[in-house]
Amino acid sequence: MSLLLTAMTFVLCIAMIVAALVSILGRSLPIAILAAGLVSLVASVLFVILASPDVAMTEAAIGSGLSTFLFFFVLGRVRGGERDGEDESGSEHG
Amino acid sequence: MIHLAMATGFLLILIGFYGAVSNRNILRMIVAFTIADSGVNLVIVAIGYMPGRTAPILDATVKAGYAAARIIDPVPQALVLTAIVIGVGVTALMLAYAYKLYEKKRSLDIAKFTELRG
Amino acid sequence: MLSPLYLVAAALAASFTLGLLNPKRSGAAYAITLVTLAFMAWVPAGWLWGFMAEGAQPVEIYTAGALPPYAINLRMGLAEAAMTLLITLTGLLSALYLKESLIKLGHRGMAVLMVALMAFCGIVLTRDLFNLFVFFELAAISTAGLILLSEDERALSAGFKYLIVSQLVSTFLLIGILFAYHASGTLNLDTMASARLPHGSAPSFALAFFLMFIALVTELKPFPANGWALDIYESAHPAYSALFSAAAATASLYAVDKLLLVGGPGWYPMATGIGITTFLAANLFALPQGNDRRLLGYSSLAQIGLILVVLGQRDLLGEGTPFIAFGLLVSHAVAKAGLYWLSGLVGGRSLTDWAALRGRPLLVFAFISFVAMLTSLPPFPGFYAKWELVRVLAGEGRLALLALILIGALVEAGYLFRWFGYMLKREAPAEAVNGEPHQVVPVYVAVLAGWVLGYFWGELSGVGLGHHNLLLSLPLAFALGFLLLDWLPAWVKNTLAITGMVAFFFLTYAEYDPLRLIFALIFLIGGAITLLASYDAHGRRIGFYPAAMLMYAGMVMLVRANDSFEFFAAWELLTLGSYFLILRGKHSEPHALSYILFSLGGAFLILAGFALAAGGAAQFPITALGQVAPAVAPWVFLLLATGFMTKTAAIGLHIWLPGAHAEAETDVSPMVSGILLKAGLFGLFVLLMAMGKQRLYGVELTHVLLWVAAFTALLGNLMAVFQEDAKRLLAYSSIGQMGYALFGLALMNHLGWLMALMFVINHYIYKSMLFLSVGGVAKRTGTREMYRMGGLIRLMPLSFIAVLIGIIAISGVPPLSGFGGRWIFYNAILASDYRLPMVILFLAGPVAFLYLFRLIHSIFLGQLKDELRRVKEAPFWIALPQMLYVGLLLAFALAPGLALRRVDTYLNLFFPEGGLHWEGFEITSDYGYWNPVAIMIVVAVIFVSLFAWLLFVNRRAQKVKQFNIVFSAERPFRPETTHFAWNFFAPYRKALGFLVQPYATTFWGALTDFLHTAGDLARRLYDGNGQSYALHFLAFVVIVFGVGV
Amino acid sequence: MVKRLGALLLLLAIGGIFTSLLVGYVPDTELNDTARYYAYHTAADIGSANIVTAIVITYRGLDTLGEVTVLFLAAAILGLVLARGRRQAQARRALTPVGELLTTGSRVLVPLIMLLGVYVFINGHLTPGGGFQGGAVIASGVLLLLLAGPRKPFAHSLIAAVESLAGVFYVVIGLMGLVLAGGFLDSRVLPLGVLGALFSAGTIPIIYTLIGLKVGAEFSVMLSDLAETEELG
Repeated sequence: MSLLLTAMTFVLCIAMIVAALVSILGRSLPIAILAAGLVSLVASVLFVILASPDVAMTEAAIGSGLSTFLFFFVLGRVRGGERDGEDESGSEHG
Repeated sequence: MIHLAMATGFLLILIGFYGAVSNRNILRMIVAFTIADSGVNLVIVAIGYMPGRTAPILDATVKAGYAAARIIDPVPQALVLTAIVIGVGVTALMLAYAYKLYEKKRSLDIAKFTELRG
Repeated sequence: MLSPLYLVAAALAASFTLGLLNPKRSGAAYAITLVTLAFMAWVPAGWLWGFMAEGAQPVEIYTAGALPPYAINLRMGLAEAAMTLLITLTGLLSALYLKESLIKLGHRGMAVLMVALMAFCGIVLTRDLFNLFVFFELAAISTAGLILLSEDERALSAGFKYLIVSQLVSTFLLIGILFAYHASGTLNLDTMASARLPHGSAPSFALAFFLMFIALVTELKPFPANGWALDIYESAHPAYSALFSAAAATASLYAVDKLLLVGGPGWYPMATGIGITTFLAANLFALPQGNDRRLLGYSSLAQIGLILVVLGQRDLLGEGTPFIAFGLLVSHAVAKAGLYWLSGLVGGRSLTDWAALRGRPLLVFAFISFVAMLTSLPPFPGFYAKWELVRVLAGEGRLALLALILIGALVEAGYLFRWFGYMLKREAPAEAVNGEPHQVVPVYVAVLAGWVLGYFWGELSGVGLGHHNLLLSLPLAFALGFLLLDWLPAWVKNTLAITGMVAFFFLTYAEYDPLRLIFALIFLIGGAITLLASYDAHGRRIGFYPAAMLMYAGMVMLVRANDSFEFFAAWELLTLGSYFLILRGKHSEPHALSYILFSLGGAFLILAGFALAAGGAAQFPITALGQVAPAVAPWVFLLLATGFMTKTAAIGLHIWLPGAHAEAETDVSPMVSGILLKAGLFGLFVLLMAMGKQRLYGVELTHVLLWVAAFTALLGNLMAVFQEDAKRLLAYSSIGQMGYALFGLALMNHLGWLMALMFVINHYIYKSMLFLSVGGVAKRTGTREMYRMGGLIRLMPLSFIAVLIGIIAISGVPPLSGFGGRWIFYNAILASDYRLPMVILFLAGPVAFLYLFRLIHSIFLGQLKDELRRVKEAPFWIALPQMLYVGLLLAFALAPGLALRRVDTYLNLFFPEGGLHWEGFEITSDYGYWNPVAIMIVVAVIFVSLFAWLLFVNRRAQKVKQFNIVFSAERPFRPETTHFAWNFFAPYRKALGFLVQPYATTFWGALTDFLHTAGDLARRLYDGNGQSYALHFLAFVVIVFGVGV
Repeated sequence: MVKRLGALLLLLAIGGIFTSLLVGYVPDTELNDTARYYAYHTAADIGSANIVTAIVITYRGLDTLGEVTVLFLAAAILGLVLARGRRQAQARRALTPVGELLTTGSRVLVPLIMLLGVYVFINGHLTPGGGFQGGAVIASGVLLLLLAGPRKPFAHSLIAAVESLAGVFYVVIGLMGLVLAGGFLDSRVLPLGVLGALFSAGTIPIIYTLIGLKVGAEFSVMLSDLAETEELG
């Protein structure tokens, strides 16, 4: 039983780290926001495994649900600024 | 299992900080901060976990009398609840600021807002 | 006494209900806000009254019906009550100040303000760690929200930068709290402090504590992670910055203090380290600042850093910590809030725009009270706190820290007084101060609070440490009384002042020993005579009498001081008073600044010297200087002597004197030059009387003093010779004369001291007289340049007589008292065995005569210029004191015994052999005798006969018409430069010019420029980019971790 | 480039701190005394089946009050920040026509979502979940309404009234705890009832309902403020 849980935790953790890296180093902003949403979704699953259902519900409802939506709302309003801030020398990662 | 979760949490925090410090786009910085927040939440929940025990809910399986031997530490969970909500509150505020900053200078590049210096 | 939870509940209930009101009726919402804030202030006030008056004990307030480690508890003790009151009062006053902005912002802004204040109070009250985190987050969010009150567009980006850093801080704080919880098993501060850590978890608890500590310290805006704070201070609404710097700092400081309680003494050095670096860096960065709010931001960072240092020295200060930490905190909070409220009234943002305040004397008084509070000058709480801090630090041998604190304080005094100088002297901008009543009331409340707290701290220090309350000492009270009488016409105040001083002298002259009697005589009676010249001024002369009386009060308290605390308090009072007097001169601003800096530098040296000597003892009588431990004694001597020499302008420390004395007003120059310099000499007398000869590394310190004195005399006189400006000439001559007096003192024998005392009396009389007469001439002719005058002997005979008598007295020519001084001096030299310095001093004599001759010759003799034809005699009130002085000089010349006899016998206590024998008019010493009356008669006869012969010969002298000179057929462009007085001693300048190069001026100038450029260069660190501020924070964490843990 | 390297170095150092924390971490085998107190006393003293809720509402009630205020602040400041540009935005907003699927879908889903939200925060003291989770679910329901019918004027005053009243009642119950029961925010104002029953654990269900409403209202206010901001392009 616990071997299964450890394996699942391991997979979930790898998924979270990959999602986080995609979010930080990815080129497009919407993908980054979705990746962050994914991170907190996987986190809420992990919380269930770590025997804390309350936190899992909160993280799912607020962490991934609402904040991802807040981001998309604001992104929708500031579409023009999506590309700002990338140094013109062509950001080396992607 | 705990160390794995906690290590992931710390790694997420570091990735979040790196994202916040290296990207000059304000929205990306805020995304990075949400990732760091998720990392913190993960670390805190990992602290509360004790192998082989169950969630701190008294129901049919976990009788009130001998709950102490069956449940994990409920205090970190209570704290994480507050931490998540505060994290969202601050993120919402930062998004509003990002919107206004964009409205003022039509740019989301943090380096453009350096009038106050020295 | 209501439970503080009602405070929290009231704030929340009010801010929630404001949402119910429809947005249009924000006036009603504003009323509710004010009522709630008043209630929130009333709760802690009740507790404070309970603790102060009824002596109640600190109370634990439980929530949720469970005992602390399992539920959140708040504690209400004396410290918490005082701080919550400070926070809520500042909040109430700021809300009053922000009337328009709050109403414009609507009920949401008011709700945010109330919640912010509740959060700060929560930080102070809570004893639970996670609760502290929640309140900090509340404070952070409301801070970012309240920034919107400001009209400044840049406030928005400042708010965003703050949010970035607060995100990082809350991450570290959260992780720290949870790991600490895991290690100690509890979230309650007190239980965590006493929790016996299971053996394995000590290192990880330390690490967790470090994370928590570094996060909370970052709330205190330490260097380098404080870029964001400065942006907030500069761009936010001033009333909000007042709240931010007073209330937020108080709350965060107490949070760090509570955390240090948990961490234990191991963490104190880290707190001190961070505090002192922030204190120095912030002060250095403030130097080149032009924007007033950013300067105030830097200054508040520095003050918070200093208080952090005090918290870090808790193991040393023990139960004295609250007295010191609170003294500094309260001074900082009140002054900073007041200055920010003032900056709201001033239109422009540069420091010189504050000159607009000049139109309102009350606001000027408020400004200087705040500056004095920040620089911990008496009679404010900061003074007592700084004295205690220095005393303990020196007692425990933490001298490096002490030195750093004093250097930082001096830099801070520098930029604050420079700002005050700009305010008083720079030309005012167009629009005047625009303050409606509700904006001016908070400022007056702050000033009143400052003075009341000053009185309160005086009482506190009286109870605890035996120093009596400064505000109650008669001279200071008398001086401050003039603040209230400032609306009276000048001559009324002048009479009041003179009668006050003379009455005080006759009331107390019995208490002084003969030496102190002479100084008291000069300070009080001499001061009264000099004040006679102030009758000449008309109108009200706002600010003159409080300043003058403050100076005289300081000097009288100096003479009457018997322990080191009173001595130092008096020293700082007279420095402050004299600074305001000098600052009244038209172009005196830069010189007054250098004066206050040198004097404060000297005062800090004296403070350090006394603290070192006291070795931690609370009461340290002056006479106990003799019994100081031999290892420390030479250093104490060195510190005190250098401190006193900054006041007597020894060479190297003299550059402030010429400017300060020359640029002062006509009746201020004699006061500052004739009387004030004696305070330095008095200090040296007290020092040498108590400590006598000291050796440091085999070098006889009094021997060094001798050489310094000799060079001061020579170079002082030499520099005087080449001056074109008459008042500067007299100022440099004062440096020379002080060199003589110092020399006499350093001889360390009976006659040397007697000569020094004689110089004290002589110098007062003839220097005041000369300054008055030159002042009178300058008033009449409109210029101080000697080559523009000439031939005034017929038009201003009285002034001529005064200058003639003065010249004779200074140069030591027989009939007058100058000769007596020289005679005693030669006897003293013969009695001592110093030969080489004596040669330098002899050289100084004729050089002195050079500039004296130049003074009288170029002003009074020679031919009268056309534009000076209608010059009248000096005004009556300027001439009268001169004549009085002439009479005094003659009397003193005829019967020196009157003043010197009793002090001569008194000096036998210190130097039994080598005294004088006084019989009738005969004075005999071991090497000769001196009969002043006989000499006077002989010289008078010679003079009269010579004068008659000259008149007889002079009848047929041929008169040459002036300026009919032609240079190879064309008139010189500036005819007056052909006047004989122009560049009078050109040949001497060629010969001795190298001696007069301004080495000292260039040295001090280079030092200040270095500080300026260093500050300017270093503050580029804050490049305004939010991301780099985040990087600074991360770097700060790593550096402190590397250094500390 | 240098900045990124510097950042990496710093983060490596901080990573070092975290790893030493991680390595030094030894999971407890037994509950520490705070957790053990909660485990023993929740059922008897507070009567709430969900221990976490007992801690969140009663034992550490001040935290939750603070946290609700955090959300209240965030909503208020969001309103302030975005309010300035709001008046003109209302008039000229060209809107894409709302699709058929969204309108019918929302008509079906919104009541279900609301029901779920209410269920979550009413059973806060029995099953996992509570005011915050329930409030978030309700807010997503309101959000769906917003998306489905942007034309409909958003009932600002109603939402604000709900938010304020819920907050005020929450504080009043807290004060009642101070006056009647053991201390501020003590939930033993009402009888504890039977463990596991709907109406048990004193005022906890009421408090959680109020929190649910307040959080839901605040999130809706935030979302509506954001929705009404002007398209900056």
